[in-house]
Amino acid sequence: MIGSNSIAITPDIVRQHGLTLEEFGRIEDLLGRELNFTELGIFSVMWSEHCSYKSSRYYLKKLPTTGPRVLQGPGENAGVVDIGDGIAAVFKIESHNHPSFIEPRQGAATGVGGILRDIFTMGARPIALMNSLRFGASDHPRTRFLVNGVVEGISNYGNCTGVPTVGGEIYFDSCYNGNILVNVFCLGLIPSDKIFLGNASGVGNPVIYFGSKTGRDGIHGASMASSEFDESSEEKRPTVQVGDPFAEKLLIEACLELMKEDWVVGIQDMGAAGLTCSTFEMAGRAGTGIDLELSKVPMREAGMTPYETLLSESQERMLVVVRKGMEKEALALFDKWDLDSGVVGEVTDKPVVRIFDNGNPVVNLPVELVVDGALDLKRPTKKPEYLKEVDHVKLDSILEPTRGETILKDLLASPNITNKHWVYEQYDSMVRLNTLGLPGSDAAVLRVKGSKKALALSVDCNSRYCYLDPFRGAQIAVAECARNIACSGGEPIGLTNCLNFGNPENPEIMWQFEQAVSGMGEACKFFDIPVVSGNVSLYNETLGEAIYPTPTVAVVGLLEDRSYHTTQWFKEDGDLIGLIGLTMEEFGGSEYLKIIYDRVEGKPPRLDLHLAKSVNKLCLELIQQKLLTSAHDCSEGGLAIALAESCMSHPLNPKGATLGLDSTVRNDALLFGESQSRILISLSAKNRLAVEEKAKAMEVPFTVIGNVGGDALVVNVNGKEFIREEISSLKQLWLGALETYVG
Amino acid sequence: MKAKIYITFKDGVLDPQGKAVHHALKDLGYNEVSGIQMGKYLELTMDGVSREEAEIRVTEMCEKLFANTVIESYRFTIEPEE
Amino acid sequence: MKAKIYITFKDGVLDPQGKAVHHALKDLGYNEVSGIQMGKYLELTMDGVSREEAEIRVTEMCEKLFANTVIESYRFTIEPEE
Amino acid sequence: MKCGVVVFPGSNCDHDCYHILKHVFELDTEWIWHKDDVDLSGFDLIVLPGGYSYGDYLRAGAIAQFSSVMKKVIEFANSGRMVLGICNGFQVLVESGLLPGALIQNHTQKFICKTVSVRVENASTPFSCECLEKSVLNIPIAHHQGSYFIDIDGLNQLIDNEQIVFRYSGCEGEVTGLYNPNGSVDNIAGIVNENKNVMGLMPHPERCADPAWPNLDGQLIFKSMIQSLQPGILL
Ligand SMILES: Nc1ncnc2c1ncn2[C@@H]1O[C@H](COP(=O)(O)OP(=O)(O)O)[C@@H](O)[C@H]1O
Ligand SMILES: [Mg+2]
Repeated sequence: MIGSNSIAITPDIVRQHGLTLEEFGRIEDLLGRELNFTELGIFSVMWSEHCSYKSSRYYLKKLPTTGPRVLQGPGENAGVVDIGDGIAAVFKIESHNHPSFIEPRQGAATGVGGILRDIFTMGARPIALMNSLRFGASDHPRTRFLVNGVVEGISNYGNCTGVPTVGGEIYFDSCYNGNILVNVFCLGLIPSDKIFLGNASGVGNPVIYFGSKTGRDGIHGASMASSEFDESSEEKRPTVQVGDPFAEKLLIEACLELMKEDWVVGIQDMGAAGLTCSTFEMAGRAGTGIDLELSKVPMREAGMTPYETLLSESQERMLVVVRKGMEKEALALFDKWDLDSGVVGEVTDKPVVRIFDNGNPVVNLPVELVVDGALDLKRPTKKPEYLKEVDHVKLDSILEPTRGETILKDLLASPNITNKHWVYEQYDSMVRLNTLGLPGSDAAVLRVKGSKKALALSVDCNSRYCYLDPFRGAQIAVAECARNIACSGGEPIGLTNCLNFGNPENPEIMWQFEQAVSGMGEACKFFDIPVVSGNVSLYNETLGEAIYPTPTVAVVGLLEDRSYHTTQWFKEDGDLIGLIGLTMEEFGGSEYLKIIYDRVEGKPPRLDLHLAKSVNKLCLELIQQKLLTSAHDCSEGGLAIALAESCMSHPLNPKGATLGLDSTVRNDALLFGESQSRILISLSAKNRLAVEEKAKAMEVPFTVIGNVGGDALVVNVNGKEFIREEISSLKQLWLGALETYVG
Repeated sequence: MKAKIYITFKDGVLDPQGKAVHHALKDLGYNEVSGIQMGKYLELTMDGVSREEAEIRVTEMCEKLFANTVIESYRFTIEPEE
Repeated sequence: MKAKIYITFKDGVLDPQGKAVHHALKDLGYNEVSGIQMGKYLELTMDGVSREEAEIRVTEMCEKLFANTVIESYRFTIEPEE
Repeated sequence: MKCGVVVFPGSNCDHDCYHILKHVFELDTEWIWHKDDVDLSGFDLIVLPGGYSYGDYLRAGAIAQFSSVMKKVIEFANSGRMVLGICNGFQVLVESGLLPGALIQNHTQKFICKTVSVRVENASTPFSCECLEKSVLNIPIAHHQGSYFIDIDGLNQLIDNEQIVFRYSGCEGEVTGLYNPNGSVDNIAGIVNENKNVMGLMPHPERCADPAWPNLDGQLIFKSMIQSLQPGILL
């Protein structure tokens, strides 16, 4: 049993709770009295990095969060963006990195559970999940186990709750050997005038608990997520929770049914820091207080202390405030869905949370001090030393190749570029009949029932770029996401991010963080994409080895008409192939350097935001005018990989292509360099003139570079054959490689 | 040798399956059941090893493969084959 | 009373999980394992019933719910609780 | 004709089935809640949808067979009326004994979601009469426990009675192990009962029956049922 109030609080105990003695002193000073042990537990979780954002809040203010479509920005369970026709999209991305490293299956599963709750808490029906995964090197001994566990966990939880997993990304790099990343995204739809918030308003209104029972799960999970790993993390193991996706499914349906009632006042899920967090935050948002009686909480285990009950992170639980007098109706509804529930408290006038255990007072704390009291830390920053070593490519040892086939094949079979069907076929990507664009093209596309619109979703981050230049790397992440959306026929309307970094107490890490957030902010402002929600995950390191900075972004795009939906694969023999954008002689941070020469160096590719925006605009307008048959973003592996993918990825009929490129840049840079803001398109020959004119009018570089047809990919550079390879043999490599690493 | 291995959730860890099955038993009128734990059961046939060796090997297998010791515990018995 | 129930696939039904685990064991070098059967294990706590009653009730539960007798067989033991 | 879509706790293709019946084929369609003691005599077709009824805990479909609605569905089926079980619905049908055999974990040990080809083995059932005999349909599967098992005697009976409606195949109709996604006995993807009024299948026809997608092969199964219940209505 942990946490009897008779335990004396020593400096050691304070530190074990993740608070500095300074913070502890500040709390007692402001409170004007001593804390008891349960209260210490509350501050421990609420002032943890995970809940208080004390290292990051100052910087996050730089992100643009408003716009004409934004109905709810950061601060609530999820962001909300208006998509017209009386419908709004609710979305957010969250990390579940540390638990997934300790227990991949359950860690990833409960991550999905958590993000789903953030969405349906607002009254939205979740309609799509995505995930962004980072594992250690593909030959690291633990990678296979971790990948299998994480993918199975996501698959089992998402599939069982009936929410399709429609896209994502997966990367392997040794910087994640000791600290994997599992970021999960969820999007839901809601009538734009029926958004529910986590407010405990209305003095005298009952506070109702519902969902699964509370057990001793994950006590201290939130503070675990806020401290780096060391050998003793092994000891923290039993704090991993087991998810119950069946309970979550019932919770979704019960919540959505509940929210049809006009007597629901405010609702919030119990995520990190469980009952404590939802109680204090709901009171905090409404400027009220709450009286809570713990003996009314449905319990799975006997003899839990108030400390345990308050800090438990048992999954699949919610807290709702309803209008006084409607308790019976609410409880009957939960009963219909076989959920446990109980009236556990009441909204009060004074902004204080008082918690009782069988009538005995155990906690009495002012809401504001707990929720907002942690001071923003302006941690010191310092440009990292490593950058001096890696910031240029030593080109002299990299000879210009005479043929490209071997490089192409090595890249196609490399873990980061190879096809990901081994992952996404384990996810139900189709349930609920909205997924027009299945995994396997640039962005996932979902129709919006009840309108002619559709939504496009993409999640991206090249963390190697971010390691080499976090500012530009973060900009590129935003730009790439926006480009994926454009290729699929949509226009970006909102963004959510998950900022995964190392230990913020290290000034070099804090510098990466500052740079990345600034870069992201600048790109978002330029593209006019509001950031409506997000998540910060710090302390992603093991024994002092930090991960690459990984500011993952997910962009939501809107297709005004679902007929704009465009896929990446070539469709018709005889179609012309064109390239929008410019190719420069750039190698920095490329997959080419990494796979062929095992080097991580150079500046990431240049990004001209202005060009990036006009490239996307051109692509989208061409799509809207029905001038294109396919569009595909050039990213890792460059033009050659984009070409090969456009040839191979048709679900039934792969196509060949013949290209004739004229260029002054080295042929390896031309085909495998990763210059930004390029889109590979195909079009019917009759539309060539229209496309060329449009590009000219918009002052965007555009060249026709070849045509679709045949059984091989043939690339001639300046009149000389550089690549000739059968599509069928490329496809075999590309489809089979991932399984050889992780299957 | 024959090893029989039982794997169950550790105390205090939620057993979602057990919970659902318990619920179903109640609906079917089996009210005398007050608790239920669901787990996995494995039977291994092992050749050419002594009981002592088998014990060491099976412990290893449980730790490495069969049980997820973060949330599960295991126990086993070893007997000569009938 | 405490009932311990073991459910395994019948002979002739391919046990895909057992097969996969066997394969994994071989990969890990456990070549002494010549056969493996995977199954389910349930522990029931039953109140206010005699051993005889418990036996009847548990048989019923197994037939009805715990085992799919098309593919699975079951056996159980019943003991008074410690 | 009137259709009912059963909702178990954990059903999740219920909305999809309802959508196809109600909005694509414009049939009179109602939800049937698992706890309700509902009178099914007014229905012509009951659909047990896909999903994870009761979390699929213990075995897929095991707990659902005891819900109050299943007692009614069993009576309904035994009186000769049409019941279609898709994916989890198929699992419920075998667990409750309305169809022979069992569904066990895929031999790949993994959940599989992708479009596969199935060959129509019997085009004379009320569920397949709009298909051409031996034609190939492309239909998505999405399951973890979809490997159909039956012993050899049972299999021979299925064959003798022409109860096998769909087999997994290549796109040219090749029925070989290469095209068996989950390890099903004899590539079986869907079967009917002896009386041919109850069908269970693992593929999801409702996922390829909405004109918002290019593939409409699943419509043939819905059209077959409509044709058998109300001949002529689709003309
Ligand atoms: N972890 C994952 N979960 C689901 N889908 C994935 C995952 N990883 C990759 N995919 C899908 O595979 C396709 C290719 O992904 P990726 O190689 O990252 O594409 P891109 O380079 O265009 O971003 C996309 O459709 C993506 O959604
Ligand atoms: Mg991309």
